[in-house]
Amino acid sequence: MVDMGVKIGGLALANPVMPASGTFAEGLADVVDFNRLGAMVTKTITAELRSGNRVPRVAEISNGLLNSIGIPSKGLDYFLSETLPFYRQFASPLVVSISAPTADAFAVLAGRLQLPGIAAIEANISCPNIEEDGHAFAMSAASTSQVMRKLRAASSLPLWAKLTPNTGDVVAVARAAEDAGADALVVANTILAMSIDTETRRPTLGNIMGGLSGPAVKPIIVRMTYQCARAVAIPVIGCGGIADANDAVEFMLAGAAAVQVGTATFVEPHAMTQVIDGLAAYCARKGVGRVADLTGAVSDAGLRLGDTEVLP
Amino acid sequence: MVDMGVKIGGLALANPVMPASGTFAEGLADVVDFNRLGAMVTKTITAELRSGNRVPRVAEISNGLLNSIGIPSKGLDYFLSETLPFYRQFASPLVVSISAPTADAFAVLAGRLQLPGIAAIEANISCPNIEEDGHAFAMSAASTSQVMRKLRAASSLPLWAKLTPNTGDVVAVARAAEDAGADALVVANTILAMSIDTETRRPTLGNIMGGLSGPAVKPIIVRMTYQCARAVAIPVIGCGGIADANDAVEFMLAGAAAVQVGTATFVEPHAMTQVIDGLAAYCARKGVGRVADLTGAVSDAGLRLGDTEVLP
Amino acid sequence: MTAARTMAANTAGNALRLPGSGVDDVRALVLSNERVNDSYNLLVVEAPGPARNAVAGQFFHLQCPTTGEDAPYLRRPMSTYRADPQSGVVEFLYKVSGAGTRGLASLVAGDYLSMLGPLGVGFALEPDWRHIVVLGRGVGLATLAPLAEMAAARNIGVTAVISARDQDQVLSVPRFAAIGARIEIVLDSDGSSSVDHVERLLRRIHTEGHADAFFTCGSNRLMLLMQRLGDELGIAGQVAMEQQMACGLGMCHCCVRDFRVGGETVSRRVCWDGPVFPLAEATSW
Amino acid sequence: MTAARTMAANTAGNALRLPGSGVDDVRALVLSNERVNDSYNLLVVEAPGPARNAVAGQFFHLQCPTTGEDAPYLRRPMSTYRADPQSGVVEFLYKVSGAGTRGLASLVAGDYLSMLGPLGVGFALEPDWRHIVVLGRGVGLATLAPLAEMAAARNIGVTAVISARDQDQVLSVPRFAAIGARIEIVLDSDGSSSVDHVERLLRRIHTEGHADAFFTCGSNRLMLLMQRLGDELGIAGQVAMEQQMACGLGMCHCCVRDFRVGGETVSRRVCWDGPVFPLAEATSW
Ligand SMILES: Cc1cc2nc3c(=O)[nH]c(=O)nc-3n(C[C@H](O)[C@H](O)[C@H](O)COP(=O)(O)OP(=O)(O)OC[C@H]3O[C@@H](n4cnc5c(N)ncnc54)[C@H](O)[C@@H]3O)c2cc1C
Ligand SMILES: Cc1cc2nc3c(=O)[nH]c(=O)nc-3n(C[C@H](O)[C@H](O)[C@H](O)COP(=O)(O)OP(=O)(O)OC[C@H]3O[C@@H](n4cnc5c(N)ncnc54)[C@H](O)[C@@H]3O)c2cc1C
Ligand SMILES: Cc1cc2nc3c(=O)[nH]c(=O)nc-3n(C[C@H](O)[C@H](O)[C@H](O)COP(=O)(O)O)c2cc1C
Ligand SMILES: Cc1cc2nc3c(=O)[nH]c(=O)nc-3n(C[C@H](O)[C@H](O)[C@H](O)COP(=O)(O)O)c2cc1C
Ligand code: FES
Ligand code: FES
Repeated sequence: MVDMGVKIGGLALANPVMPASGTFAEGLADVVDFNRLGAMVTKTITAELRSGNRVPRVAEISNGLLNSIGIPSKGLDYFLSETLPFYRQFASPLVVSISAPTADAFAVLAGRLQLPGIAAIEANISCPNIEEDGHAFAMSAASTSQVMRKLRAASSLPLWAKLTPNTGDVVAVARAAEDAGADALVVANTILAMSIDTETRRPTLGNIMGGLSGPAVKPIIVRMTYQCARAVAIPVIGCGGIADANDAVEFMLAGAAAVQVGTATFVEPHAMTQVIDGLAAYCARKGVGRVADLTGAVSDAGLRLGDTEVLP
Repeated sequence: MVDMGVKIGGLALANPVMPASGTFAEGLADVVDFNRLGAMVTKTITAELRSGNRVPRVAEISNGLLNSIGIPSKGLDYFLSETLPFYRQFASPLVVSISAPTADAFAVLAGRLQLPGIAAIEANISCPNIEEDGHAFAMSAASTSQVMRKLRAASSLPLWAKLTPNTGDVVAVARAAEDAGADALVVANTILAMSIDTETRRPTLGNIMGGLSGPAVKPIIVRMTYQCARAVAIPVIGCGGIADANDAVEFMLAGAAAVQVGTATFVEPHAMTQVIDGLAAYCARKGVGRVADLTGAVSDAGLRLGDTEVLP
Repeated sequence: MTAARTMAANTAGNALRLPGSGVDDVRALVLSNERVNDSYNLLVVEAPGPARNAVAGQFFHLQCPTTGEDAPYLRRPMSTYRADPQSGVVEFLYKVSGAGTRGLASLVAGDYLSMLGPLGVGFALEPDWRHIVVLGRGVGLATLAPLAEMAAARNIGVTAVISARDQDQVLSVPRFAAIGARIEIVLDSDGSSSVDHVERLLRRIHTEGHADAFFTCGSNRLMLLMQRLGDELGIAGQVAMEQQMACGLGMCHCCVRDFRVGGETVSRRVCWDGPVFPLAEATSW
Repeated sequence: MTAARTMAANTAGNALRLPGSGVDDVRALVLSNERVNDSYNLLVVEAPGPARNAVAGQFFHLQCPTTGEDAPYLRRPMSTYRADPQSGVVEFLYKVSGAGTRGLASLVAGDYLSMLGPLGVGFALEPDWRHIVVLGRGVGLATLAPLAEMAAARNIGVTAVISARDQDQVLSVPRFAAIGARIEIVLDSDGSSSVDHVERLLRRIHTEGHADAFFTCGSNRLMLLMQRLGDELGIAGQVAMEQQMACGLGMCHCCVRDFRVGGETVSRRVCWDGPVFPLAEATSW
């Protein structure tokens, strides 16, 4: 039997697989047993009501998805009265993803979520900071540090920082989040991208630009996971293009302590449980007793020349 | 007849299609007629001899390629005595891609290339700047400005700046290059990425990390092309994942005045000439008289809801 | 397992819904997949679980095969054209229009199709309705045909107004005929599908006392007409809507449309809050 | 068109090479594609242009089909196992080992295969050689079989030392037999493929005066042996090498290997400077 448990800071998870924010909601419970998940992660919520972006909000590209959903939100009160009770039915720890337009508003929102049934806060600091000209907090180490410090002061729950891959220096941002008291990093949100329909000459998204996710981004986010995991001591949760157990193993070898599955669930609703089963099977086949032993176990030597020699 | 000519600053090209640096060399002349190309772009050369990175130097990923070739170079003298005479056989303008470890060395190299048969210099400022801790020049507006100013002073040839997509603020870098006197921008080089073989646990590249290219990067680079083209007045040359004429149209609509085809040539050696023929066919079909009219012709309105209505 | 969701049953909040509403994720055996006319195909699969649970108006999220030319990444939503609990057969009537539907068209008998569903909120019939009017065009009829059968099973009379470009494009007539529906065909080719003409037709049906409720799908123009008449004449109505979908399960919020509810504009997810909505609340698309 | 490139012809610098060296980019018709034993397949295609131009040791860059499981993105290099100018037929002998070769294995007669080539530098035979020794293992023999035929056509005698795991894995014997080569089979199963034993065999062939030149492909161990013996006995040699390739045309510099030239280590591209190299300059891989 493979020990599938992992620890994310103080939080023990039955297995390292959870949904990515915004690709998971109540409706999936009709298809997947939420009690099998390592954790449950909500769509990002905001304190205020928000309506999200113009349609079309998604566009399919080869091997991936562009989205400009935005963060439509029914607000905190709806979340507390409707969403939270729904998730309390399940044993898996609930991680609430939050966003706010300023560091102070972030802190206020986190403070109101110190409630039974909430196991951790994921701060989606990839969203625009209105005090920084709309640049996302996680674009710079300074604004990351500022918002994470305020969050840390406002909440004693485990605090995860979800980084953006659009920054030029993800390692500096990762270190800033760690220094400011984050218990874990989620690497990463979507990559800003765009596509144009050449027949109509229109952008395929109503919002013109949107976030790229799915298999297309995997090698980029594996690289960031590797870089961040070597730069910080806190756990890194890998997120970007994971569709099967092999992808999850790749992220864990690169340094991830756990993984989030996003877009893949849209294509294959059972993707998360398939990843869990496949991880256990990989460990069993490879003689790995604890799935946690995969974390960072990449051999840095690189493949050698001889590995591709054809010998019968 | 569609007018296929485009102007890149002072340089007139017979058509907007050329190779991306590092994916083109003498050997392709055995298969493709170089006189059909809008321009020829050399592999990046350096003044000194360089050996490049450890093998494996490439890894195939879904819908793309990872490479860590590095810049193996036989040095400037070899280039001048062997490579340049070869390209002088052809009528298409030759663009020489150059790199150097410091801004001054860049300028010295550019100065030595003011020669007959060289139509423009492409400064590969996506390479590490040893005076900035190995960060690429094009990671920041400041070091871009510094190197481009020195290059501008050293050469009166048209000067193209090839940007890196790994920066967090490609628009600021684009503006800095323009302000420093660049005649055009090439957007962009490869995206830093990584993959791991889960059977051997080794990175698939000898160099561990490498640059991602091919279809997987297209939506990200289309977005940067769009952003840069709106931010600067000089022409933008789009480069990233272009495999067919439709991809080229997408880049041009986003704002590119010309395009470079890289990895696609490895898969389909005639990719460039197919893109040229396909661009002409697209223009003819759409009643576009001059291919240059495609540049920036995206309708910013976004697709409307009604566009997806099912009506027989 | 709770019962399938219909518009009426969906008024309860999420917190009270128990997980497990009869949504299956199955690999269904393709029994046949044939052209119906030059635009439409009929796909017949064996899927006993879904065939038992699906209600008219609900849809399935289909994983469309990759072909030589196309690699559709997301699933594609398709209405339940038929779901027969006895035979375990589910049918889809679809128009080949892009990468996904081209992929569907490549399926042959003996292949397997991953299908998730039934999903969304189906049509609801009030106990006191005796006659309903269904008005549809194109693939909209794929959504309305099983509704007519559901009505017939409850002894509710059906008048089907079928709009099409020309006689060749008319779909599903035998399905409506089989349950004894009164059928009115209106065509672009002879001008009878014009809003004016259809309006006169609907008013006549109403005058005859055969319009306790209005149902429509597949045309914005006809939906607006029915909405206006329904409002004027006090006739309840339901509309099945389409919107591009990614997850199909209410998770991603890409499939939203605007609705008018008590003077306010609210955004609803077609996959989860619909695809069937109160006609009065729909807005032009 | 200039003549096909061989090792001897390739000494001229690039500046002097004219474009157009007989490299074709064709869609070849697959005539057959069958298993040879449990590891190897033989692919036969009709490609008159390439069949005319290819020289032993040169290779083709094949676009391997996408299958349900695999989507090989890059082309894969394969040696010319046969190139017959008369029939216009080109053959490849390949081992199914990963995504690309699995894709190749999916081809059936009537399919088309995009192939680029012939590429690279082939084997060269000096006019004064009377007897050559070819030593190969596995798919290395795919590269050496046409060399033996080229030698026979020039009245050069061939001794073929064929190494394999066991008798079932022995490849290409009929090809060597057909040109009257002397054939020595050495096996892992009976220990005869050991370096010691093969060394004794090569020394005997040399003593008999049948080793004017050494040729090898497919085994690092045997290449090192031949290199050492060639050096000791003053026998010229050539080795065909493999390395992962992207472009196949000398553009990308991914296929480099190290060579020892006059005491210095130099890096060469297997696709462009090779795949055939002077045996004395090769280094262990
Ligand atoms: C609830 C529901 C039920 C439907 N039932 C049927 C049916 O029974 N028969 C039928 O032929 N069609 C039906 N449709 C429409 C069908 O989903 C689209 O025709 C199909 O998705 C087109 O995909 P494509 O890849 O072939 O076309 P493309 O145009 O290449 O698709 C591009 C993208 O746009 C989306 N898209 C395009 N048209 C529509 C549309 N009308 N509605 C939603 N998304 C769209 C696709 O899903 C895809 O994401 C239904 C749609 C919905 C929402
Ligand atoms: C000049 C040359 C001639 C060759 N001739 C033959 C031949 O006649 N018969 C034959 O069976 N094989 C031959 N090979 C090896 C053949 O190219 C590989 O077996 C094939 O590329 C494996 O691809 P794959 O996707 O099936 O395997 P994978 O292992 O999935 O390939 C992964 C990657 O590694 C590369 N790779 C793996 N093994 C090799 C290898 N030995 N050499 C080069 N690249 C490799 C692939 O091209 C691909 O890029 C030759 C190689 C070269 C360089
Ligand atoms: C439709 C959609 C909506 C998303 N919404 C959110 C969100 O609300 N908050 C957030 O932090 N990330 C959001 N994301 C990003 C994902 O959580 C995840 O970081 C990203 O999709 C990469 O993972 P994937 O490739 O597995 O999808 C969203 C992604 C998608 C596709
Ligand atoms: C094998 C390889 C080598 C490359 N070498 C260089 C180089 O020397 N200089 C450079 O500026 N870009 C180099 N690039 C980047 C390409 O020029 C191009 O920017 C990138 O590949 C994106 O385009 P593509 O997706 O069309 O390949 C190289 C790319 C590849 C794949
Ligand atoms: S399709 Fe995802 S919410 Fe409707
Ligand atoms: S494969 Fe590109 S240089 Fe050899």
